[in-house]
Amino acid sequence: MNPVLVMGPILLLFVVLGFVTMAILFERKVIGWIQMRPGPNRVGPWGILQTVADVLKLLIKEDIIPSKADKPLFKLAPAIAFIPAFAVLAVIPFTESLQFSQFAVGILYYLAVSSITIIGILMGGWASNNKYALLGAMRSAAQMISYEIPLVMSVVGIILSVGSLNLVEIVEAQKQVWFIFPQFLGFAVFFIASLSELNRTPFDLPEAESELVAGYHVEYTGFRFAFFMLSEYVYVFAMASLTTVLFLGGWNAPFGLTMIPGIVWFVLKFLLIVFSLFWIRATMPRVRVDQLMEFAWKVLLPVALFNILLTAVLQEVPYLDFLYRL
Amino acid sequence: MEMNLEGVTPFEEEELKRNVLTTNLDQIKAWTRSNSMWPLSFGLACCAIEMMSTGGAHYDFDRFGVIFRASPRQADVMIVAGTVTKKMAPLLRRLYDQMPEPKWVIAMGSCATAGGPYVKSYAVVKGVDQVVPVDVYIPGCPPNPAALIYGVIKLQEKIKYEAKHGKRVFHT
Amino acid sequence: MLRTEEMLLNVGPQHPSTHGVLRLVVKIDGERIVEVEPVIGYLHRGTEKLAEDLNYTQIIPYTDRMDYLSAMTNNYALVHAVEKMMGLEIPERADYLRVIVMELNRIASHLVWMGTYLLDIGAMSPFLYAFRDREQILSLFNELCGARLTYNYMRVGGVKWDAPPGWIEKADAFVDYLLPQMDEYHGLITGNEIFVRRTKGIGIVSQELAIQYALSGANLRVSGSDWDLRKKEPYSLYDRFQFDVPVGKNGDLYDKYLCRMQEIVESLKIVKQAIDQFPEKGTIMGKVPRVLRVPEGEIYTGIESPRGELGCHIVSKGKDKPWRLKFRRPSFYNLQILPTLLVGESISNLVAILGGIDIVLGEVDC
Amino acid sequence: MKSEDEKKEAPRAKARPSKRPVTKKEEVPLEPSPKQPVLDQYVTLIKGAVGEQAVSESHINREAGHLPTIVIRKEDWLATARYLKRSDELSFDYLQSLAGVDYASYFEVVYVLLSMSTLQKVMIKVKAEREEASVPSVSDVWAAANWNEREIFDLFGIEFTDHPHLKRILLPDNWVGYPLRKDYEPLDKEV
Repeated sequence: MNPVLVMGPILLLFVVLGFVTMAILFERKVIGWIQMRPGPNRVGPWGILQTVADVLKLLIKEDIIPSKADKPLFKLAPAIAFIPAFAVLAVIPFTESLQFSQFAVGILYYLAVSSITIIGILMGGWASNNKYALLGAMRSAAQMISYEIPLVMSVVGIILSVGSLNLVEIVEAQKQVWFIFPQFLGFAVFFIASLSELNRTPFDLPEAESELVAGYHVEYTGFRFAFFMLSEYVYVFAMASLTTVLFLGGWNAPFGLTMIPGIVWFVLKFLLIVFSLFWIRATMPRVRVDQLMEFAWKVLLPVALFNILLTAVLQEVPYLDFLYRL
Repeated sequence: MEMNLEGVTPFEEEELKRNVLTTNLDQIKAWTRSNSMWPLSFGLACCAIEMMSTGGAHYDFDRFGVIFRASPRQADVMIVAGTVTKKMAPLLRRLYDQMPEPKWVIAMGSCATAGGPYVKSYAVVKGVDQVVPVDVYIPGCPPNPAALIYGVIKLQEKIKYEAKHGKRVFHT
Repeated sequence: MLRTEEMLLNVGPQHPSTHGVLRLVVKIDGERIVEVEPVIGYLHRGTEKLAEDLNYTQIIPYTDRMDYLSAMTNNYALVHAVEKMMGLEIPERADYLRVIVMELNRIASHLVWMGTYLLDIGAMSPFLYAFRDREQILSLFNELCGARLTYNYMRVGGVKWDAPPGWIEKADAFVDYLLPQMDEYHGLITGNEIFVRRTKGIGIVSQELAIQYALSGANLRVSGSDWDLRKKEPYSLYDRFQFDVPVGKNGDLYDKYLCRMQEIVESLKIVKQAIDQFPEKGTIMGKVPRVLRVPEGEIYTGIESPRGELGCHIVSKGKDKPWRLKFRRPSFYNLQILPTLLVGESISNLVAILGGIDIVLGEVDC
Repeated sequence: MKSEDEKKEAPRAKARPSKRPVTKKEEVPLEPSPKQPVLDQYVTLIKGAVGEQAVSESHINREAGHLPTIVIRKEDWLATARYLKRSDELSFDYLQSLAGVDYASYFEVVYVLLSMSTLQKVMIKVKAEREEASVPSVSDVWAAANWNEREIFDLFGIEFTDHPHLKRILLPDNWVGYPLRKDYEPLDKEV
């Protein structure tokens, strides 16, 4: 077993954990900036150690397991919610050299593994034997399943034009033009569905503070709650990097500025997506459950299917086919 | 953490000196606990409005790492803001018991401290310390948001002081 | 058919969006509400019993703490009832100060409502903007009467503190600042597609139902009747100002939001006119006997508080302490209609409808 | 009609505490209030609709802006209430306020009714004796009365017969005693 194979994932784990602490702080700072208030700035220099303090405090907190809770499930739920969030990163190519696996079915793997989290959330909601948690779990199950389909459909347009499921080939295909332009409909549906996958506003119904107190993690304290928060932000990392890879052309430099290395471009695009996620959270109100379902099935799905049809048709049109047959 | 240093044999003295690191560990624990205080949003009366405006843009509680959590399971400190009536007292006690262990209570306003203007009323518990052990009392009716922030900072100092000296600050 | 059981959910006294300690025992079938039974009294402090052995000036601080979002209108309700019973004359300057201060308090109360209502629907930022503007009103009050929330400002026969020099100009500057600010709020919220879908056509109150439940304030005006005590039974100086009363057409939550935002604009107009007509000189306290002996008798007067008609019913036996003092609290009446509004709604609508009624628990439980 | 009101006017004046005989003299030439004919019209209408004995007393409340006040007998208060609401020239459909008062020797429940169409106001009083006081509930006439009656029951102990859900509303259910009564002894005297 050569060391790279072993050290790589561990290094990635620390990069992701580092990102998560900075992301939580970055989110509170961005929301604070939008709401005209400074955000955490007392703990470390400019508040950098704030999330470290938060996570450390959660780790040394008393770990309460409700007596009537279903103990094995209660303990298992955070793990099942977190593991797929991290397993999904195996398939994301950061640059030509920096990638972990050349999966032929990259996207399919990503979408399949990411839907295991629903089981974790359902277990968490059911096991904590709390009415609010149960409601939150039911809502999140319905929401994630019904947004999985538009998420997958919106990506089919890209697969059609690239002809392969491998993420590395998809990025290679975006040398001249990124997929965000020809596949703009697909990008819109993908972005909205990814918002709902991450349970973020305006679709943050499972843990709607104002309605369900704290949604499915009502009964979780200490490090178990930290696990749920961790998995939420690792998903932000994973979803933002997937969006960058699929629609913003991974490490390809825009307008041919190739002297700056690919990783810098990847990080810039990645941060742009992360910022827009936080920005939407600070401004949008929450959608009601039935509106959420209706929106998924009656709006997103048809648009995604139309996008596939459009891509298939435009591939045949002589002038436009260089855009759609990469 | 009660460390009475009288009945310590010289051999244990050596022992204590070597694990100086543990005392800093306490200080690190105290540093984390005091810098990320998640209060349970427990607004009862007029003090709750002042607590909300402390969370607002002008006074911004978020600078101190204070996020209002709705569920008692994830809260460390309970800010009792308002008049505690006899009908509310058992519920307040149950919420206090649901909070995980290193927990503190801030009695905000004179109603929570000792009944305030309603001390003669038949339906009010005169002071929340008859129901839960209180760490910091904030006078005022309602206390200015700056007073609330001062109270939270006082609690932070109390946590750090307790960690550094091992002696518990006066606490019935 | 699959046998489904109803679940009893306690939207407990400690809940982020019950605006205080209100407990709703909700019987739900899935997400649909079957039946709601509000349990109140968690903040009942027995003010009316305390008032029976306090003289009138001592009761005024207790009225601040009843509806702590608009303490000025509470002070005025009590003071107005006593003055009407004793037939006192209020000096011009005091009356103008009272109107300015009451209308500013109405604006502050509506801003708090708008902030927390948007928070219930899920948008975090408008709450911060509303509290930023409200801070300016609070600093005005802080300068005038030394307190941010519980002012204890009005006395029987006048007001306690005169406006410090420069205070009127500051109030004027605030009015000029807030008027264009309202367009920013409309830009931020009114056009928001999700907000409109969450509030339009939900929690509809018909005019007949509103009168049947004796609702008052924006809850009544939203269903079509223009009942505003400042117009229908003008008290203080309200007959000298031109302002109109926003009336809603179809009584849903969106109309309640628009009505209250328009009420802020109307209050700004009143404050503007009151500042223009503000008398330069004049005492702030009428001729009032040292010991207030209210003549024997009974009186009920209602005034327009931000939540509705706030009435004060005094029974006096000629002594300086009231024999019986009862407050007609608008939130108590407005909350009564909640169970009928919520049947068949979902949990998210429960939060929106409860927020739309705009209740303050200190006033409900008195 | 006139003399009957004079007789009524006189006893009320005498009820005033005699320690201020001086003021009583100038008060006699009290000019009749503008609302006197309105009060008479209400009294005759109620007597016609419900019965001669329904109205036990009626006067003008001068301090409250000449508010016509009528005291109705407890037994036929429910019929009067229905009449007040449903008759078209009276149509008092808005229950503005409902208050309980403890006069040490008897209880009194005071209703302030308002008509949205004619903008007229009237104050109705219903007396109830001290021990096991009971007043017919009007919660099916005005829905607003439901909680108010529960509050009066909670704080005064006045039973409201056939009220749909008469239970304590403000105080905890296991509370003993009715706090707003004049002779109420709190369990913990300023503990």
